[in-house]
Amino acid sequence: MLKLSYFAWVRERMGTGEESVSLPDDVHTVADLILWLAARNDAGARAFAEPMRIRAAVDGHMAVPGAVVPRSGEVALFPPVTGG
Amino acid sequence: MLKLSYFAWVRERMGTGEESVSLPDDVHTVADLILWLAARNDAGARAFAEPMRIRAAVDGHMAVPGAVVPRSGEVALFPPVTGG
Amino acid sequence: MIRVAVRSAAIDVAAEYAAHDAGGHGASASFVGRVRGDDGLTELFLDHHPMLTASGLEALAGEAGARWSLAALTLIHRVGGIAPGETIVLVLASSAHRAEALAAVEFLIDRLKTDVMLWKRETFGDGRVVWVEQREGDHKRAERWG
Amino acid sequence: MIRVAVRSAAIDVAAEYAAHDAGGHGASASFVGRVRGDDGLTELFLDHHPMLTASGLEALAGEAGARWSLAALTLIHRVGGIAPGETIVLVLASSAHRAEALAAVEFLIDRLKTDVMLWKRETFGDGRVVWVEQREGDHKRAERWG
Repeated sequence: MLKLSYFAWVRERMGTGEESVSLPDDVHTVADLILWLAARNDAGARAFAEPMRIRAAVDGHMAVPGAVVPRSGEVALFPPVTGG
Repeated sequence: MLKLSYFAWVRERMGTGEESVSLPDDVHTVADLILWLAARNDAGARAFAEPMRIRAAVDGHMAVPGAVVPRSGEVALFPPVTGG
Repeated sequence: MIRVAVRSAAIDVAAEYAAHDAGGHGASASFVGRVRGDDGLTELFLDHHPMLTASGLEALAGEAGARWSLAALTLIHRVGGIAPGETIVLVLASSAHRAEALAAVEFLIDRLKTDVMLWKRETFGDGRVVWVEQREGDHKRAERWG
Repeated sequence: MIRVAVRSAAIDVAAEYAAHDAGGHGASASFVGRVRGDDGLTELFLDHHPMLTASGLEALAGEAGARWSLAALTLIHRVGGIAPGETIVLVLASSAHRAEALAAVEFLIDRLKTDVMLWKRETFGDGRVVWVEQREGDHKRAERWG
């Protein structure tokens, strides 16, 4: 199981701050994960309608769209940060 | 009578922070005043041995060496400031 | 001593100043940012990532410590809901030399605006609730530091 | 509100901060300078001119207020004998915008080093008593402000 956590308006649109998911076999990268979440349900469609506006951190480190998503661990998905 | 006030090492060398003096008729400018003080006594000789190192304020305003010294009022004499 | 904190409790500037000051250093520079209530803002909410936000602040503090010779550095950022007038961030740097303390504070506050994992949501008196978008000006200031 | 003071009594930074803060502005930057005790210094004495020192500080504060949009400015300088570790100067500027508060503080502390009518005398543990000479570096920093 992979833990997903959401922040800011991604959290709001998903209606939850975190969840655990089993990834389909064809989800390999962060970009794949975002497309899968966008297609999965209405909340995902709202949160991930614009993949270019989504940033990701895998196991606590910032990850590019092409980064490989682990089968277990944590992926955080969020908009660009707006600072302190 | 003219009030003279001294600061920093000028004060120390003069042995006083202020005094009142009657200026001789031939003392017209700040530069004249400094030369007169340097010639007046030992303390003055020590304090004003290097006129280039002395700055002056006349009645609360910085004054150049050629500025006219009033017959009454206040002249402050001091080294370059060393800031806060 | 570097001290970094991310917290939802109010920031007591005087207490933090006293805690920081214990050593007695030549120069201390500080920056305190407060929530502004103009434009009818009634609450600023800062969402944060429990791990990434703190580690980002620590990395930033470490970078300041590497760039300048600092005797002490305090960096405290508030998260969660914050009312207008309340303190959102405190940066406090001490050094033997004033230029280093001042530069470190300016660097930290500029980079905090762009680098740290925080997301701002503004609530207004008229009912609007808006997630803040990234600001170009903040990036320009932060980029000065290379 | 601009508040300027020249005094021989100790500077209570927390109290001055609280007095300054009353308005609740967006950003406050500060600088606190303390007497350094390295090199065996046992006392710093600051001679001042009762009228010129205060009017110089006021002019400097006024210039900062004209250059930047400041909501409040506090500028307090100590004079007389000061022990190592004690606060000699406090600069505190508040503005709606952080860049203005930071720039005002940096400007004021740089210009304080060159413009204000103060004379420093250092006393050391080995008995030496020295009037400080003007420093070239201070002038270079102050000249940046044109």
